[in-house]
Amino acid sequence: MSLTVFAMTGASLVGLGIYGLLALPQLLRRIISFNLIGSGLFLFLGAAGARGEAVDAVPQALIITGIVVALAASALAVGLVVALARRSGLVVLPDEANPR
Amino acid sequence: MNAALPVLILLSSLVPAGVTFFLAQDSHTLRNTLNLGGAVVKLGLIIWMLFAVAGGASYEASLPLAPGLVMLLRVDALALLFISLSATLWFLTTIYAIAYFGTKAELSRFFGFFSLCVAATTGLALSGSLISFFIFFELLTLSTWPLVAHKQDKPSLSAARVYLAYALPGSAALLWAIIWLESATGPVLFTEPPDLSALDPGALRGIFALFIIGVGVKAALVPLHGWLPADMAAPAPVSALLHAVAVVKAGAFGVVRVIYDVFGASNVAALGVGEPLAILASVTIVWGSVRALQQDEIKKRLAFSTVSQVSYIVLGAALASPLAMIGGLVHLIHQGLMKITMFFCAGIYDERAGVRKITELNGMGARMPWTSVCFSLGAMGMIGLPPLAGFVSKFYLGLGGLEAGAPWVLGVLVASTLLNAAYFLPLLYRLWFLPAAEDARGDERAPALVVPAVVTATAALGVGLLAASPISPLGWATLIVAREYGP
Amino acid sequence: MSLALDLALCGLILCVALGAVVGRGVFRSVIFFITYGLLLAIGWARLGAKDVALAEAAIGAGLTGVLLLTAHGRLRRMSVERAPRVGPNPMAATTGIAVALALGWAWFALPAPTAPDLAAALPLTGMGNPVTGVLLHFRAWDTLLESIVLLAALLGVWMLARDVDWHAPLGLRYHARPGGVLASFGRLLPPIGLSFGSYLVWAGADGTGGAFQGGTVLAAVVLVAMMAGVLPPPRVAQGGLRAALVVGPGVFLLSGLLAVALGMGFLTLPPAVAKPATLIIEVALTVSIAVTLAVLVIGPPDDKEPVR
Amino acid sequence: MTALVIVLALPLAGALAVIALPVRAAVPVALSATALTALSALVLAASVWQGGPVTLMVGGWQPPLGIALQADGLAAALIVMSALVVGAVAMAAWFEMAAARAGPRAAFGFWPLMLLLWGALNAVYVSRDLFNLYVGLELLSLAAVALVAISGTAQALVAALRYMIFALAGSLLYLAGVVLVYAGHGTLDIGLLSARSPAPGDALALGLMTAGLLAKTALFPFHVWLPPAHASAPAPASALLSALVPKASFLILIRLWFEAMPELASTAALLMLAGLGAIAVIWGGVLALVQSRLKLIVAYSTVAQLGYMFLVFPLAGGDGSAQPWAAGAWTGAMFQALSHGLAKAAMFLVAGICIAAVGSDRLGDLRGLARALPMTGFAFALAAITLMGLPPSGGFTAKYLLMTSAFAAGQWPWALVLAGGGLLAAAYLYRPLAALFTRDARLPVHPVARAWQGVPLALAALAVLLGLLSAAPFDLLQIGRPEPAVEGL
Repeated sequence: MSLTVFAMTGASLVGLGIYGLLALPQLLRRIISFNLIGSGLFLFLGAAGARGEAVDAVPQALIITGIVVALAASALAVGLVVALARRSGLVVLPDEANPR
Repeated sequence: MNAALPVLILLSSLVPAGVTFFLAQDSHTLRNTLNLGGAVVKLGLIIWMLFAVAGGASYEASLPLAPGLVMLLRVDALALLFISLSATLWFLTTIYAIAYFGTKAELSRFFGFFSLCVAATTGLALSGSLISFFIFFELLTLSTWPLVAHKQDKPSLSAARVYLAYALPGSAALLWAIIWLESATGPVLFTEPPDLSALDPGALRGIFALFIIGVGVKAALVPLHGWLPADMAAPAPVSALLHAVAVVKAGAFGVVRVIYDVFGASNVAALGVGEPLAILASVTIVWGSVRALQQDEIKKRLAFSTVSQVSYIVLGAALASPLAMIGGLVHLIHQGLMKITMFFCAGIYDERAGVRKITELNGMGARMPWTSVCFSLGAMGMIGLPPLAGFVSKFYLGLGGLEAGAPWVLGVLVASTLLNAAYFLPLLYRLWFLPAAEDARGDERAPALVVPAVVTATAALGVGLLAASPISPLGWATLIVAREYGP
Repeated sequence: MSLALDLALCGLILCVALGAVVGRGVFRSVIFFITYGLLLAIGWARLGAKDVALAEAAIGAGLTGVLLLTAHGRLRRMSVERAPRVGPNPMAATTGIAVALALGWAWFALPAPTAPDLAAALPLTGMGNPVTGVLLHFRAWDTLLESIVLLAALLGVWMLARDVDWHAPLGLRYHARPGGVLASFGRLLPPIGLSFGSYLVWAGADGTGGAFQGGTVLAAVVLVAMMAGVLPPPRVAQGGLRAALVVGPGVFLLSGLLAVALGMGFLTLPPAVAKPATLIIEVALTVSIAVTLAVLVIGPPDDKEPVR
Repeated sequence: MTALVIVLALPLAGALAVIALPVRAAVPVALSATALTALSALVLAASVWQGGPVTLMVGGWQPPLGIALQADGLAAALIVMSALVVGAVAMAAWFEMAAARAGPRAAFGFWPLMLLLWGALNAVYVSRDLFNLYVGLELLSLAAVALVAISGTAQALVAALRYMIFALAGSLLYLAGVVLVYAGHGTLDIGLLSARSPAPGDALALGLMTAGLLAKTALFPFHVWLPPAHASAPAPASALLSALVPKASFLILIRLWFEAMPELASTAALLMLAGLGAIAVIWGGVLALVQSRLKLIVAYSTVAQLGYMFLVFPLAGGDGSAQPWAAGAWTGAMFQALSHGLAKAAMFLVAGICIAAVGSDRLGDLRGLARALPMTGFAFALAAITLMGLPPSGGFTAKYLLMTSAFAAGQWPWALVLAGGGLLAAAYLYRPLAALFTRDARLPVHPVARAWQGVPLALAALAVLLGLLSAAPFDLLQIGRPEPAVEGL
């Protein structure tokens, strides 16, 4: 039953993150939303991996890999946000992607 | 050897093309040697092959690309007829072009694409399957573009754009037709007519229409002819070889292949698509002539005349009677000889006298007698005066029309002849009977320009005079029709 | 009891996450996010995944938090346009709810759990901790690529430097007051962190820990030392820095290739040498991870903040 | 097998070496790593050609415990194509990314990023493990985003960020599917999954993974990130991004829909994928038509050209996979992937040369450039022929195979898309072509080394050669093709 609670939390976190990703213009908050989606998915996977009689170690390894990858992606994204703000004063993306 | 010969004939223009691209602009001697050498080698190979084929040899080479996608080169009598014409005229035009361009810019590019064009025409003639026909047809389209755009000025570029705007949708239609047909019949080889029973008549008519649109663009069938007059912005050798021979004849040749080797004359008759095509060809013949009448630039008038004359071939093929077919096929050669003569001459007038308009031709007969005699021979042949080449074609077409039960063809021929006379005779009148303008200049001290014109004009005269001989184009066309489409 | 505890924990996690998404102000959002990471780490511990808990706390909450905080600080010092305030977005909400519901449905539709048989293969690796076994043996290719992902991110971050700053030291200059809290902290922490981090790597073979967790702790040490001015920030061109960045993936990759050369197969570690070889790889990896993460967080070479 | 290991490891090792060694060693090390890897790619393809798919169990562990790698014909073909493209890009970058021209930062970063991107591509091509594919995709995306940002302009940063957001969203969607797959089946191996007992969540997993991969492949309507990103990167980087990167995620889609879960391929889903592809062909073409910069035209053309590949789904997927035309359709789509890769890389390298010559890629500024740089003009024309799908190019073979299958399958509207797309391509590529070939040059032209000019020409010639010699690649692609039951038409 506890596992179900964690899995549902994971699913909700994914939904919350998707909302943030789609609805929030501020880029740092979008990065936070990404991390929520990622960790929500991991929570779901972790809960699924704990269903058997013995806890499955493979999901845990996958999750650790995933967390590191997420950090790498977040670091680059944050770097881009800071660089963009410095170069053009923007903290949101301009409307349509059509450079002249 | 039997596989190598067609490939060698193709390579004799492909190799010079490939090498020429990388030559420096000022290595004139090497470039000219390459191109003339290629042309001579090609002529030699073709003559060899003519004798071998007469002796019963057959030639075939294939390169499978993917399932269903096979490049097949095969020699048949019709292919030989076309490559003989194009090889001879390539040789003459190369001499002409070398003299015409002299030391102008970008010659390596020009001769590279020029040879590529000839290679494409050769490949198209030798193609033994629909898909290789299409591949070379497209290669022809693409290699013609840089030639039309050669001068790189606004008119040339816009002419080249117009050309592509017609040609590419045309090829799309052709490809569509080929794939539609082959999806039901499997790959189509010209040797064995495909089994069309898998398709219903409506689909077959649709496929036929797409084929005609596809090749009709190149054959300049009305209303797909608009690119041809526009392309007169190209240099004279291009107009001479491509717009009199290679490109438009590729279209006409395609019509012949589609009717006789893809559908078969009986299927065309059964589907009832021959007559509409004949009518379309007739409309083109008349309309081209009417439009020619309205032009005051020599090359434009010649271009509309081409529109009109090429449809004789289409008409002959569409009537699907043996005599009409002979008339159409022989016109493939005859019109090529006559029209290239006239384009050569138009180029000489332009180059040596600065004459482009019809009104400027006054009195040129005296100043440039050789050119003007050739021009006149070409014009009279076009009109169809016996015993010149054009008469033979028209005669057979007329007989063929009667044979096919379409006497109205005679009316078309008569009307066309009258119109031909109406748009060519004034030129001859100006050349020979009007006095030259005060400031007129012009000379013929350019044998490399004049000799090719003399040769082709003589040939145009000769093929008419010697029409009865078995080695004349007429004898040949009769042979083709008897051997391949006869009972 | 434990269900109630989990329910409460999950409720808290969701509340904090909600705060991070819809809360007012980016700063508050970041703080919520860090709290979220710590709570999630507790959640992982509750799920019996101690290695993940450690990774989540160190990397998910810790480093990501520092990254976001630093970025927020820099954005605030620059005079940037403020993000427009937005109202609730029904389309986004529908999408989010739909995906959440779909995942929720999928949970109840899951077939009976199946798992690869780790127990039989684990002894061949010489590892007592199955997670480490998976990371460094069964899925070594993943782990190798993952360590290189970090490097790719770092290269990307460095590419964000301005050309004029390229030869400057990494990151913005921090001016810790001599004798101030940060400075003393910077002197005090490294020995402790160093020991703890090294312990985590060592313990990872059989107990909780591992190269990534240990490396992260070490990275924190390096970061604090640099912020405190104890350790001068390196420059891109510095050979030592670059060697430290690649030593981990390099040793890992070379050991894999060595196995090929010895006729064993890519990334194969024969049981006889599995344990010591793994340890060498782990140590090398830890060094690279620590340095990479630290310089990843301090950012590209940067002379000074421009004033707009 | 050794060749496979080298193809996977050497780009990564090269990248590590470039980072570790002093700056002056970067170019020689990167170029020799490139040459050796390219050579191994050819050896690998030869051994696949002779002995069938090459399989490698990493660490000696079998799935589901370990990760299986396999180079089948398709993977081998993509590996060779990528090797050719990267080799050419490296040659061009030798000139273009020199420190004197590009600045020390870009000159440092380009080489390791290029090698990492390549390593990630090769890893994705051969991986049979869904999570390993995720890690590979992430490496690919991060390297790609970094390459977009490398030019440092505000415009490039915006493009890189937008790319990043799409790439991350795509990764997470894909990851969600992977999570469901593992939770349901306890394995991530494609081979094992194809033999799994179906679970109710599978369709959802496939849908999530597909959505994520579509975002990464920039299929309409997820294409908005691609043109600005590919147009803002330095030209050699653009060549890599446009020619290679979308092929990786497309390949995973193929693996999922044809190998892992073919039974889930419902007609409606397949038609939707192809429908989006068809819209991409038309819409990408229309947008390319209205651009005024060469790089943007070429980038929008990528949106269109990627669309063709999706026609494979209804023609060869689902119930169609057992039909006689499936082989043609499947191979046609792969030919499109290969020939587009070669031709598109050539085009971006041409754009790079143009920028080096006149300092701009606006069509107006390119006028008359072919006169000073005839090889470059010719290279563009050859590449254009492939993209238009005209014979005798690889693009034509692709189009012919797809069109034939569309007719054979009775799905002729796809043929209409192919024909119309070709005409659109002709229209949008004509504008730069005509500009290059006008006589009146507008700007003074800086000299460009002939060796540099030869690089895109060689690539474009390869794209044409792929059509002329398509029999061998056709056979290579059949090796290990899912359900190779019936051959051709």
